[in-house]
Amino acid sequence: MANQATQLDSLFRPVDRTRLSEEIRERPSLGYWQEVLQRVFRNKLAMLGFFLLLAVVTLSIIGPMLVPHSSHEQSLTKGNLPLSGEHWFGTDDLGRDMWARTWVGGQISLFIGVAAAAIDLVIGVCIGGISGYMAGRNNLGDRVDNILMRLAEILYSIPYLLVVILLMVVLEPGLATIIIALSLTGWVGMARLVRGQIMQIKRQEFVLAAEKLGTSHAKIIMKHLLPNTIGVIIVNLTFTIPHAIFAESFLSFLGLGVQAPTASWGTMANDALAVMLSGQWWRLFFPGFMISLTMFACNALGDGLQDALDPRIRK
Amino acid sequence: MKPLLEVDQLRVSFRTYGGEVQAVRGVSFSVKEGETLAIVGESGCGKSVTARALMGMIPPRSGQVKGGSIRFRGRELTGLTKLEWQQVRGSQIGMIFQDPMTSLNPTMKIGQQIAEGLIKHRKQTKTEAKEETLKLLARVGIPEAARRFEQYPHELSGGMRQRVGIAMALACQPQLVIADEPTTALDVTIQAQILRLMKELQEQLNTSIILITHDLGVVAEVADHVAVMYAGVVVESGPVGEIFDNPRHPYTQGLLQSVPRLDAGKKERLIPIEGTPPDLFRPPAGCPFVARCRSAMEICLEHMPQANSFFNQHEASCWLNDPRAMRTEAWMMAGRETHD
Amino acid sequence: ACGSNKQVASSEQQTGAAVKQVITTNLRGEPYTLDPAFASDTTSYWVIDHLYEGLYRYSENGDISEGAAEKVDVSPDGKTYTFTLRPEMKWSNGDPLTAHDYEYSWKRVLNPQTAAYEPSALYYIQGAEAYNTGKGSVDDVQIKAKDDRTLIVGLKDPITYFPKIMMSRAYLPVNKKVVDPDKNWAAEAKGIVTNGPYTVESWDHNSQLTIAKSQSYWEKEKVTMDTVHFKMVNEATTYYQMFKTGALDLIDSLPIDVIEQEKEKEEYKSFPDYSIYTYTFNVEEKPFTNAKIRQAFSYAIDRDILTKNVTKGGQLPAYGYTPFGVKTPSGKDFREEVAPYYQFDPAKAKQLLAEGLKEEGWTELPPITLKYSTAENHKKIAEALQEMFKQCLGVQVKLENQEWKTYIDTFKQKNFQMARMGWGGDYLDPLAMLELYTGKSSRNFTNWANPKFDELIEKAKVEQNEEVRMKLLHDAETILIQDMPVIPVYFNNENYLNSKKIEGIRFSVTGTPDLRWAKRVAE
Amino acid sequence: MLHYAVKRGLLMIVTLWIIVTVTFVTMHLIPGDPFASDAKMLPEEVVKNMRAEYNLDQPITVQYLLYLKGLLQFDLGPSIQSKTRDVNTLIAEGFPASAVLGFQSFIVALAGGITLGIVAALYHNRTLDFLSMFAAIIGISVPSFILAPLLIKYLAVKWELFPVAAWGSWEHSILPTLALAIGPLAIIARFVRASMLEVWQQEYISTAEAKGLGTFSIVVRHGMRNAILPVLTFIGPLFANLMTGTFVVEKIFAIPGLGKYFVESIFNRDYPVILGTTVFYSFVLIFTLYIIDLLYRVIDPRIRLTSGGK
Amino acid sequence: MIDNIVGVENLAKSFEIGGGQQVRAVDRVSFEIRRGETLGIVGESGCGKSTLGRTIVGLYPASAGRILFQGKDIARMDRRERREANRHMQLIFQDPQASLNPRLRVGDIIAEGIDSYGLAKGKEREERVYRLLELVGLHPSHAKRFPHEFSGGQRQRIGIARVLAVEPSFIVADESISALDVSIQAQIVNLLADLQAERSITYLFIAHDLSMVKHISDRIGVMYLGQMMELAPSEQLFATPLHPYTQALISAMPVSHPAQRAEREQIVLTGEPPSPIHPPSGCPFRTRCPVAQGVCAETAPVWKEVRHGHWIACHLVQ
Ligand SMILES: Nc1ncnc2c1ncn2[C@@H]1O[C@H](COP(=O)(O)OP(=O)(O)OP(=O)(O)O)[C@@H](O)[C@H]1O
Ligand SMILES: Nc1ncnc2c1ncn2[C@@H]1O[C@H](COP(=O)(O)OP(=O)(O)OP(=O)(O)O)[C@@H](O)[C@H]1O
Ligand SMILES: [Mg+2]
Ligand SMILES: [Mg+2]
Repeated sequence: MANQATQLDSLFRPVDRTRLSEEIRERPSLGYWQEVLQRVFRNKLAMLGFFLLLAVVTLSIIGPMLVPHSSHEQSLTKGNLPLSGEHWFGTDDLGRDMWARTWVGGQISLFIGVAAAAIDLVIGVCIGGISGYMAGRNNLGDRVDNILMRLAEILYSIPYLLVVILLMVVLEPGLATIIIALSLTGWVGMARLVRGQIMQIKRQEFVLAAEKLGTSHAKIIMKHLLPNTIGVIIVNLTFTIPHAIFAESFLSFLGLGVQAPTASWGTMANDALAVMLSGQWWRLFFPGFMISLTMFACNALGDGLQDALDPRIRK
Repeated sequence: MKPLLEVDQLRVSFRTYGGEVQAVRGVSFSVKEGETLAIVGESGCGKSVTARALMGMIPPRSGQVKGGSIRFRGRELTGLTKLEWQQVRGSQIGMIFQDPMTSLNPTMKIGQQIAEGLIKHRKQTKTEAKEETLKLLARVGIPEAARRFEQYPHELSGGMRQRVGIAMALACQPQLVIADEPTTALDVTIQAQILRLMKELQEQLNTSIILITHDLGVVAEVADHVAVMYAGVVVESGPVGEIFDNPRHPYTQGLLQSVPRLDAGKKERLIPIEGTPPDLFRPPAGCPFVARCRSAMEICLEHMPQANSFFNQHEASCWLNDPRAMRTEAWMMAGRETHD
Repeated sequence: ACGSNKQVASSEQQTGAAVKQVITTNLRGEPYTLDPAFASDTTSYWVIDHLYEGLYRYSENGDISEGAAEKVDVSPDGKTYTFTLRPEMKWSNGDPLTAHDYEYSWKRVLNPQTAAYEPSALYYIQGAEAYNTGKGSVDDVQIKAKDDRTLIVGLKDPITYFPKIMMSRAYLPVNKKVVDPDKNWAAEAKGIVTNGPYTVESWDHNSQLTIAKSQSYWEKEKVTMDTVHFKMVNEATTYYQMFKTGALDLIDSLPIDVIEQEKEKEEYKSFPDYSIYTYTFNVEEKPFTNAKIRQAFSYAIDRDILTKNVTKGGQLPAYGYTPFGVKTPSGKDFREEVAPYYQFDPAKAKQLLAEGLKEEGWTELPPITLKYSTAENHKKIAEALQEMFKQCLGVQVKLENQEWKTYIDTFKQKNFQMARMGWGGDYLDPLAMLELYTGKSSRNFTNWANPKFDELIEKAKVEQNEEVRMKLLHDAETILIQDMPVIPVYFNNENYLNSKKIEGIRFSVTGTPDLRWAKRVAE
Repeated sequence: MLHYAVKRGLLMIVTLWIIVTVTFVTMHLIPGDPFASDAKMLPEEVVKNMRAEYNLDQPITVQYLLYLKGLLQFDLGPSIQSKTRDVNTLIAEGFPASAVLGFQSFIVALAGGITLGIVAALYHNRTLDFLSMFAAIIGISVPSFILAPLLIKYLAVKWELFPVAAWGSWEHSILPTLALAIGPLAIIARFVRASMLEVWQQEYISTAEAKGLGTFSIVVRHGMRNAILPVLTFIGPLFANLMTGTFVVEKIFAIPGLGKYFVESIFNRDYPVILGTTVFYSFVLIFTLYIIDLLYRVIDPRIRLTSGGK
Repeated sequence: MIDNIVGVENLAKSFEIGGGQQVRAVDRVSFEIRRGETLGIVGESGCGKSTLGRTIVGLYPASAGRILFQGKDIARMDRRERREANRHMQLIFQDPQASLNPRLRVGDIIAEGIDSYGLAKGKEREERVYRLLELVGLHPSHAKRFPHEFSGGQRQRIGIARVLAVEPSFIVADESISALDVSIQAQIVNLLADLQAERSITYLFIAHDLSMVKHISDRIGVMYLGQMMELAPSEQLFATPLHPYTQALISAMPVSHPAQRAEREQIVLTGEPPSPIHPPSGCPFRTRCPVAQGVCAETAPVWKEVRHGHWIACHLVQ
């Protein structure tokens, strides 16, 4: 005891100041994206989503090559066969191999999903961003906002089917046409949402600060407003993707999109509806399951990304 | 006089992505009946967490009361069930929040917000509660109570809102009111009104108050007792006069020095406490203030100082109060000279 | 037929009178109108057929027999028909029903102001076409009610199959007193006045239509079914399941996927209807300018497998153009009088294709697009054909579909190489099917014209001897098949599920199921 | 306020007019003829007679003006398909069923979505949260055209809990209500969860807690209203869509609603019905958006100050 | 002449709020600020201090009145001149948290003004950022971090560095220290004072902490409900406050030592500040003024200089 006290005695001397000048929080400084990635990698759910998505994408590409049947090849006498070693996912009513068709269909559906997301991002986010930013700025801004929102309302109101049929007459069927059809109104929901968010964020002081420092409108939108709406954008994208996948099946059915015999998950599910009566569940299950799986993966990844992209949630 | 509330070695931590935050690391103090205890300290030092712990409002999953005890009128509060806590909150311990803007529900009439507690704890009917609420509103100095009852928070000025907050906290006449920075968001003139109101009500109802603040002026104005917190611990506590006249901890001293004095000469440089408080993720082993302390010693780095008692319940936790530190003072003077 | 009638009667006695004679069936949609002049869809037809009665009608065994007419006299030149109506017939509102009503109704259809749906069905009558197209006067139309019970009709040409034509709904009567004052008389249940076995009891638009036995029908004793509920359920899977749960007693147009499992059951009924499913060529579009190439495509289709494994609904492979269902004087079906014109023959298909290419001097086929209108089954068939063409001929055909109205437009403008189309006979005669392909036919969109074919058809139209007429039609069909401007794929049929609790529904080739003689034998 | 209401009202009319015009033009641009029906090709003269009956032989500008004139008198014109009934009647007949169904599913979606979202938020990052959000993802990724037959197959045919289809008693409306509601329910659940998580951080929730209220009353009295606010933007179009009927569900369940007219009129080229249903829908939509605007002020009593100024 | 860097004349700013109503946030305010001095503005919350500051620097367009920069009316300037004037007049915000974009790195935040005014590029830009960081007491390595990684005081330093990047000559500090801890406030105040000394920057210092305002300001203006009530050199204002509102304000300041509690005589104002949407007639303060008289409700007092450099708007002071 006494010994310890004397030990302490020696410590009663001014501290060596260099020992105090330790940085408050020293951490290795990574690049922004490096760091985002690192954070995504650490999020288990996000990684699950990522790997599921990767698996679906990979299988969509190499899946059809793993079996001797092509996705087109019919065998009318071997229709509606259940799963077997020969046909891993069974066959459809025209005797085509469901495995091959599922993955070939995946190529289309995934492409559509990505395209729809891109449309949402490019058109929806831009229009929503401009509209939200301009609203209440001045008379001109109010007018711009008003026009854009009225435009959205109008597009929302004109019967979509009518427009689609018109497109069908004007354009050749194909993926490009589908994308145009999706672009027409696909962005409206996103635009409205982004607009609402921007209206909120633009009242924050950092926007005023940027303005005061002479930053241009475009830069304020791009650098200050949009990055801070990333959360809702991601959430909304996860609604857009399945919606687009099913919209594609509808448009293709009408003759606007990919032509038979090429299928997509949406068209396969659509074609297979009646199996609920006849019991060939595999025809509905596989395309339906893939859509849900992709959705799940997107959501999981989206939630993870949302966290990762936000530098505040780190700790 | 027996203390109304005794807090002993209270420790609270939070689990976060980055690890555990030890927000409160062993806080002890007591409050007597009818007394005002002021808790002062820098932002993030754990004042609000302490207050929440007293209300049993530490978020159940991320936060945890790690140890210590809270005795209220002799009853141990730590370890109460959720339902038992609900009985304590509002009826025995009330709370006033810092920001009257955000602490009132923007979509609910203020009258209802006050009456809610009455209905819950006093089992009053709606009409009874309304009557009582009107009285309360009048009592906290809100004119035209009947009209105000129907209004929403945004229709009231900041001072009014804080009065509503006070009315809410006092509704069930709790013996203890915790006020977490009740006037920080208010103007001086309104602050003066609110502080006066609190004092009046305290005298009438003989309530004890824990007043959390970082404004030394407020402390000087109303506190009977003061506890100075730093990085999750109480570094000094004592009667208000003692703290102002004989601060025994360099942090308290620094705080008192860093506010400009009205009588000081023009444009005299202020004396700030340089640096920032430590990271509570990795709280220092020794004195938390060491990095900012002008008189830091080697021992401060490694050993947490014990509380030393002084005259009249005045306590401070600083190695400088150890007799052995006297020599060091001299060295330091010498060292500083060589530096300059 | 008589015997079976008795059996039904006795089974009624067994179950007791307690069984209420009600049947619930499905219309698949709202009948757009119950005014026969405007009816254009099978939905409306089905109801209308139970509400109105023409001078002729289908009897219980499916033959055409006298309906409102008691007696029909045809002049020796075959051009004048004199109808004598049954005595004391009444409209459902009690008004007497006379020959004047028929005159009025037919002329109403012909009146251009009426804008009726199918006045062309009356064009066989002298002066009708001129009046309808605004070139003639109503007075020149040879429809005359001589008295209350006598109607005299003068035809343009002496056609022996005029009774078949008269089965068109354009020949059904409406009540002048009801129709004249209110343009929308047929819009609601209460306004509709009928002369047939049923009257409209209630009409819940888009939901349910109920018809009840008419008390003023001349043959009401023989009508056994008292009440018919028509539900309006459009979705095949839905009405199928309603049938399964007993909510419906009779459904038609089964979902394709369930036919397999229903086929063997007692409830399943399948009847051909007088129509054909085709792929039509535009013979002016390469490569189908060449008959051999057209034939090659036909030979490449395995119709047996297609009907068995793809369409599945009991459709009959078409090895000729006119469908089954026309009885000829020989007693055989017109279709069965001749051997199949062709069969599935991949080797021949390849050979023909090679020959065709050689004839044209081509080394390979230009790209081919096969068009079809948007629908599940059309798509399936198109896909199957595409694969067959690929397997047999090594030809990669592109598919393209269009929504129906757009498709019709495309088709009419002959903007296709090869396109799906279905044709039904307006009346139950090979002529109705074959006449389409004459050079001047407004419904011939193939660009194909063959004078010999046209000549045979013209002759067949006026030939009084039925045997000779049939021979002429066979010859015409042979030419059509040889030149092959159109590939017959299969003959359509209609599938029904008929609850075991209901007996005596009469299904026929052309008509809609006739419910008046149906009987419920169990609750 | 009145000024605002009037201005919005005028804007609404202009918007409607533009919608009518654009729809009118599009409609006439697409090929197809209302009178070209099943395999029968009617003779030209007959078609001409029919066209004259509906003014379709007039120049397009005249047709347009005639239509606008009718519109001003709230007359949407006759239907071409349904020979005996006009568009006003069709809408009057179809709307009640659609509205009943739409309203029911709207309530279900809202109540269910809010409950699910709140439960998920309260049990943030726990099993219940995970399960609810998993259910929501399924709900979002299974469209009604698959969901509806599934419901029929199991709830109606297999377990015989409800009738398969048709319209009539209240039982008939349960399955279609579910089929319509589940998708929006899932979306609302996700939105509400996000905003509830935000609201739960607010200090007024702590205030309520400090009053000693139980979790349930805190959620109901303090959490919910504030959590719904951000969902309102989504709710407007949703409400309009549901109220005016949805083709797929009405078709599958044989509901005598408006939804079928939207789609069938286009397939049939039934011009007046196309326009009529569009006008009706747009009106409902725009009106709903307008109401939502006002609703904002009811649910959120804070006056929204316009920023910037003049 | 030019030693007035900024001047306002009858400046007014109103906001349209819903329903055609107007908030007169700033109402006919006139004063000028001399080069190198610090003008403090105090007043109750909502009295228009921020609006005044923001209007002066051009964040809000003025509704009426003139703003002069170096003697020139900003409204009359051409585009280039105005942009230059805008650069010279900067603003430090109150909330260091809200005024920094959480998704940008500190380096980019500081460089924002440099970029938009094209003051430097590439390596030079980087250098400048480092120098600015050092100037405000941070380390160059901090440039790579995000705002949330810093404490409140450090964030405020970043905010100051960002403003200094465009080399302004006039800075409005809008409650720039209010959100900070007492011990940190002193650090920032010292920093501002050092910068003023080094770069002769002029401040408009808005705060509600009277002792801090007194400490830092050469002159102090007292606002109430959008109007300026009193403006005087700080010593003078505290020694002899003339306006009843100023007197109340000063007496409401908390004591600095518990022992003074008893000694002090407090004028506690009753009531709440009136709504700026419906300001009272005449003198805006009359509803709470302990000495208000009839005339106060009738006419608005004029803004007059009662002593050298001591301006006031009150009927009762001659
Ligand atoms: N829910 C929580 N989760 C994680 N950490 C928390 C939580 N609440 C508080 N903390 C941490 O606990 C520490 C103490 O916070 P507390 O709110 O008590 O500070 P304070 O003294 O009240 O500060 P201020 O003056 O800013 O209100 C801080 O470091 C804070 O980050
Ligand atoms: N963008 C705006 N739109 C409408 N009114 C506004 C706006 N900004 C400020 N106001 C109003 O103008 C008045 C003055 O506000 P201002 O923010 O200038 O006050 P302040 O003195 O800075 O208050 P504080 O001390 O709270 O910061 C207030 O009544 C406020 O409600
Ligand atoms: Mg706190
Ligand atoms: Mg302010």
